[in-house]
Amino acid sequence: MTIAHDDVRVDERSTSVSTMSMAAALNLALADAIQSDPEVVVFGEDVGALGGVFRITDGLTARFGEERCFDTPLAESGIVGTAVGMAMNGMRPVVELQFDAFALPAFEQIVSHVAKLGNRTRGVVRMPLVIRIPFGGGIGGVEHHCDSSEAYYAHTPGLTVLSPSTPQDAYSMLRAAIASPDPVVFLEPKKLYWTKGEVDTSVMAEVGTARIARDGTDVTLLAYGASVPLALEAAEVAASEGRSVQVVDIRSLSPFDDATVTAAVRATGRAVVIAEAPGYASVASEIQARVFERCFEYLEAPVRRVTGFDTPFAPPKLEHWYLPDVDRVLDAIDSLHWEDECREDES
Amino acid sequence: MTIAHDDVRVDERSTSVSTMSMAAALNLALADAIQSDPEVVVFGEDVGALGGVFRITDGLTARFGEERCFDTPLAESGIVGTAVGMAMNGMRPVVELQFDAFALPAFEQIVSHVAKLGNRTRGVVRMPLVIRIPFGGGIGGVEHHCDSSEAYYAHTPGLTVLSPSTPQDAYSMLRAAIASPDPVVFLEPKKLYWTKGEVDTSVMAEVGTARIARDGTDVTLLAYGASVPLALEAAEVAASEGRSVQVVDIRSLSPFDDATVTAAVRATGRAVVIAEAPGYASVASEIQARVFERCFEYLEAPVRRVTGFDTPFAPPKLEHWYLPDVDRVLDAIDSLHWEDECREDES
Amino acid sequence: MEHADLLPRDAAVQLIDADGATVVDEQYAMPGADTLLAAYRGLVEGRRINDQASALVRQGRLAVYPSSHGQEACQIGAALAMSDDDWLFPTYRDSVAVIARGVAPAEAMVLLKGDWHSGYDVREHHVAPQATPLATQLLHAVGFAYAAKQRGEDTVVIALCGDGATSEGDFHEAMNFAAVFHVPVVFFVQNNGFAISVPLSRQTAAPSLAHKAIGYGMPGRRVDGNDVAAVLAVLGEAVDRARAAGGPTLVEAHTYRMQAHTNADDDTRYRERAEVQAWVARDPLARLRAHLSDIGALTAELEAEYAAGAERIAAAMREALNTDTDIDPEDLFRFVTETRSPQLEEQWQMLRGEVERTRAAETGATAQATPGGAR
Amino acid sequence: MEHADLLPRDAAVQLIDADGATVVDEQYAMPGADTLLAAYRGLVEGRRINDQASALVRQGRLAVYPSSHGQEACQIGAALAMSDDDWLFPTYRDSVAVIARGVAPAEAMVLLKGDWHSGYDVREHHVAPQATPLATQLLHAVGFAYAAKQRGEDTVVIALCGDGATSEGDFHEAMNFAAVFHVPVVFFVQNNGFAISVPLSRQTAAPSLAHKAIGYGMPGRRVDGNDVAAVLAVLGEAVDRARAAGGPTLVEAHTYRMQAHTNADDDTRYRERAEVQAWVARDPLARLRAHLSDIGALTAELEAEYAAGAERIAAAMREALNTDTDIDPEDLFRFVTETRSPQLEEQWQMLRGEVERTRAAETGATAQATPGGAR
Ligand SMILES: Cc1ncc(C[n+]2csc(CCOP(=O)(O)OP(=O)(O)O)c2C)c(N)n1
Ligand SMILES: Cc1ncc(C[n+]2csc(CCOP(=O)(O)OP(=O)(O)O)c2C)c(N)n1
Ligand SMILES: [Mg+2]
Ligand SMILES: [Mg+2]
Repeated sequence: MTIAHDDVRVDERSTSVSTMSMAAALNLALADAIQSDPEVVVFGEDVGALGGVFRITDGLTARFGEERCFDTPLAESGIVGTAVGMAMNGMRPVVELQFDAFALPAFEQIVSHVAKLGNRTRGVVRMPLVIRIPFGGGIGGVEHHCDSSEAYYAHTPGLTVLSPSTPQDAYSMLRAAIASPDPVVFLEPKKLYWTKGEVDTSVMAEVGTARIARDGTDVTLLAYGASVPLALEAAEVAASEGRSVQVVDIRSLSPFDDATVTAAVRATGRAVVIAEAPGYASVASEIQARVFERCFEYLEAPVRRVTGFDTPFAPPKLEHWYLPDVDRVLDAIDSLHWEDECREDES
Repeated sequence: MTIAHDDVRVDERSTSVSTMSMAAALNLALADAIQSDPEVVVFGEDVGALGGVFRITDGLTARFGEERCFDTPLAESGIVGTAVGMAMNGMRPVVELQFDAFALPAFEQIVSHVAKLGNRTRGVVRMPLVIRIPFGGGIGGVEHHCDSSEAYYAHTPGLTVLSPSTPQDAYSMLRAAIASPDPVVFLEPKKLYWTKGEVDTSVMAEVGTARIARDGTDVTLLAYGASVPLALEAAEVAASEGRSVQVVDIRSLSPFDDATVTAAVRATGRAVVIAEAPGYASVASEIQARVFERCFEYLEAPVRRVTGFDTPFAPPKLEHWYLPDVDRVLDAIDSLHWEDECREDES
Repeated sequence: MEHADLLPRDAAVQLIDADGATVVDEQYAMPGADTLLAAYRGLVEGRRINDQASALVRQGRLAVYPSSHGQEACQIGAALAMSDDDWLFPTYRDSVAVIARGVAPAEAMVLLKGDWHSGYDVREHHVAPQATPLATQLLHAVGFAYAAKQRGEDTVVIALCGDGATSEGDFHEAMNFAAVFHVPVVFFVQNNGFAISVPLSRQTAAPSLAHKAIGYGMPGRRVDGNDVAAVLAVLGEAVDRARAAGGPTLVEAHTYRMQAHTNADDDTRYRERAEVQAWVARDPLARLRAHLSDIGALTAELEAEYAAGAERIAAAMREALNTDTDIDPEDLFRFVTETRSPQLEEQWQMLRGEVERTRAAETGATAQATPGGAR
Repeated sequence: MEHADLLPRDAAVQLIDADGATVVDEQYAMPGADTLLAAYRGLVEGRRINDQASALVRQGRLAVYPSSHGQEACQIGAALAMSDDDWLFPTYRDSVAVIARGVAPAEAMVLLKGDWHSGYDVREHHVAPQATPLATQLLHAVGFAYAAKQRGEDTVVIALCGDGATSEGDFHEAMNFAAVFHVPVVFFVQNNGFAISVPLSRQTAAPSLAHKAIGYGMPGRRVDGNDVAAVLAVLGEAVDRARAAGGPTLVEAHTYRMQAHTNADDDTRYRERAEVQAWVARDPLARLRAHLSDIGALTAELEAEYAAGAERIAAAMREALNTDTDIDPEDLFRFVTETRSPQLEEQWQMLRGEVERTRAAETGATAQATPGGAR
């Protein structure tokens, strides 16, 4: 099972474990949330009859009616702006924005209101809303369909930014996001929508915590979203080469779980951060900087990062050259000043 | 004089040096650009008769006519989107967005088009446009008037992000930005609009370069915008306490001048990054991470950063508690493992 | 022609002309004398609040004040057109409407004083925080109304914005969402001729802003924004329609911003004094005073009573704003999110240390000007 | 009523009915037979391009194709309404219009094949890159037209978008900027009834999308989008007005998306087959063929010639798309900015190393599947 240490088994219901895709887990989380809280409403573009372009909202309108899951006019600022008003008036909106790049029209509403209304009103008005965005590449999508925009949200005070990498976390974290009194940007790694895993629906994730995805003693890989399976794959290869690689699934991009990450890297003394987004001024830079600062005395080598290039996302045919891959991760690991090698790469 | 090492004295015109405020230097740069290039047009909200809320476009309409400087309807996406079309058709638009937070409605146009059109068209269409935004705090402005959004732009591939801290750079960098074939987000530290300095109008800045603002041998302060005078002030105080503090004005937030910064920090072995924006996933984290990675073997202590809190910007009455100040910078310097102290702060 | 009911009339609705004379309208009835007296009282108070606030800016007690001097008929009309359970979504310029809805002046001024981003309990007063990013609040109003409608409540929402704000994409999206979802919102545009320095002619080429309504399938109305009787009648119709599940309405009021955008603005740069002067004759207070005097409803005693009431409000404002409030720096962290994260706690801790050192230094008679100055 | 000229008629303009019969219109003249023949040829080619592209998707040669099957009269009408110097601002669905403007099919398909984000020289063809983020290109069109107008050129710009895109804020801002700046743009909305799965009724409550025009002070027109004669006439009027410095126009074409949104979509989830079937009878090709046959303009030879021409285009498409293009990974860095930064050079260098190692490995007969695989 891939349940994180900090997550809690909610007693209200009996444990029910089954195997499903991440898409199915998200769908189930939405259905369970709608059913258990009358204030939860799901809306966005094509989430009704169609069930969303990725079918994450499949069947919700049929099952719960137009009042609980419905299509809006095609306007993202409108979707988020009305969600703000609904949240002010007691609802718990869960909105879907179709792709990362199509969340951008809503950016003013997200930054100037979603993130700030609670603070502005001294907590009188809270923003218990969730903005779901399928993010990242790896599916051969054309321009505007493969970006990773987490840095924009993570940099914005007031927003919780989450991204699951397993069906279990998809379920548990989405339930936690919907239950949160604070606004959550929920980034769904679209490349992983169809990967399967066990889901225990009695588990609610603890927002703000990372998850140790693999134990290891030589080096720590810090990853989130679709980079987690990549890190695990690299760890497997490295293991065959005799290196014990730990993998931490950051999963809460903001707030950040310093306790888990700092302890992990202090123990191994080496770290590589992996993310798809362009590296410059990114969540990966933040993680790298934090780890550096907090683990300085423990580091055997500089913390490295393997990220997307500081270029626009690649067209489908070049995607595999753009995205972090196992070789780049292994190269980064190799550069971490191993005792059996001479240090000479700091020029 | 505060002319950066990499900047070039343009021969076409004779040297003319005079003392003026940053606002006046920017105004002069716009006027000189309009005069020297018939394709330059300045537009935005209130930039015409009013001369802009900060008077940066003062007198341009009167002097050059409505064709060269004009008001638009009140819509930021509209302003940037039409600028994109004008740039496609041979113009060099210089648009003003009134405050950082009011640039956000244009975010989709900036990220999805301004930053990407050159790449999309394989260089056939370039985007020689400049988006001017007064940024940062320090003027006691109410909510939405004091943000620092540079991380959003710096993280976006394809954008050049500049911020001057002296009247000389304000002039030289704005001229360079307007002359650039690539799109520039030009962040004007509004707190410094009224500070004066000498301006040599024959100097054109070299985009992508940092500027050594003060020499020093013990520690390097890395700052930009309104944090540069703060760094200089802190350096002055530290000098009186016997520490020789170097100050680097980053000024090109993207692309980043690794050569200058890496050399500077390797020489001193200690560094503090200073910026007003919330620190998380910010330009400051990027600088910190880069310096860490590139100077690892040369560092006497972890690189520190002094930034705004990860909270929404403060109301005017609390602004001085929010913004980085001399004491916080000095505290950060003090934490840098000086030989005369025992190292014990890595817990 | 079809759908003609969605189009506004060519001329704005007026019930009392600039001289105070009654204008008979076939569609809209003149409000009763009591209503007009209450409105007049509101106008007197609103004018006093505007002028007091401007004075407080000059005295350095307020950081900034966007005055609605000249627009009081819109402000009071909006406030009076609503029932207690209805909600108002105002902008920075709508402090008078906010106060008329029951918010204490000192609380309404918290934003402009610089103490916090908003100073009143939005739930207690049914007034959303005054919005600064233009047109964004219109969408909030739509969402709010949607939730009320879903719950079967008969709440109506009045959302305010200026002429300039109608150019923003959010205006469009709010109008469209409201019409498609058929929610009980009245969009009330105070067209005061300017967006800071930019005149209406640069904002739109349409016959009127109200003509935009048909493009969303909702009725558009134009009203003389300096005639509170007309404002009450037209907003009243729209509020009634909304409450009766008839959907949203766009109402455009023609008024004028008599002062600069804010005290920080210099309107001599972009408009002629003669233009401003011309609007003095259309003042909303003068015409209602004339009308109420003509019909014998406004006595000297009432006039004195209203003036005294307004003076009391002004005095309370002065008193509240001349007192320095003690603002806790830790508020910077207190409300960011409801859930507290170690990441923020760490930074909060640092600030707490600075605050404590500063306080200690101050009480230790070695007070320093800078925070964290106890270094 | 005032400004009535800005409002569209209640019914869409139609010059040829669904059976091919002439409809006499007082305002719009039937285009000449030569024009209609050219249009018919375009329709035949457009239909063939649509169907060939869909087939190439099924064969895995194109990643995705948003077909304009059923909307060819709009596509061809737009392309033919323009002069050589005019500019087109298309969307992802407008490949047929793009090709009709002279872009080689294979170049138009580069985006959908996944080779690059856009595949033709926009300056050579006067066609902007096909836009994906909805409504954003409308503003580009306005800016482009503004620049042309400033230079005194008589360029007209036609900007395309769908019914769904009219809900976006950028649609509103583009219309408003165009009207205020009085630029030579024709906004041509292809209302095909759906935005992916969302029907028009969820997109707007307005009498028609063209009714939005009056809210910007520009004329709005409705046209039968399956009648290429009407499209040519109405767009022609709008283009003429724009060229004569008469400002922008909003034209709404009533048409229908006969296929799913793209091949990736499943339209059985959200619409009845009967609804789709009903539109077959209004097919733009069939009615023009009937009309041209009726008036004796379309001979069997011409018909065969057009079909053969369309077949040649399809064959060229197949050939171009069945060949794997060699895409240089270094293109990722080549065009980001014109000025090259050391920051990007450093990353480029890394990629170059990987590419070289991979190539070396491949030629060294130890080819690996993953990039940088020469590890
Ligand atoms: C999105 C956004 N852009 C710009 C501004 C800056 N700004 C504040 S008020 C104003 C003019 C608003 O004019 P109008 O809507 O007519 O309202 P009025 O001030 O006249 O009441 C501008 C441009 C803002 N607050 N929000
Ligand atoms: C800003 C933005 N939001 C969402 C999308 C995703 N999307 C692509 S096409 C489409 C529907 C567009 O409908 P319409 O404008 O009617 O054009 P049509 O596809 O029918 O030609 C959507 C929602 C997008 N491309 N851009
Ligand atoms: Mg106004
Ligand atoms: Mg459509």
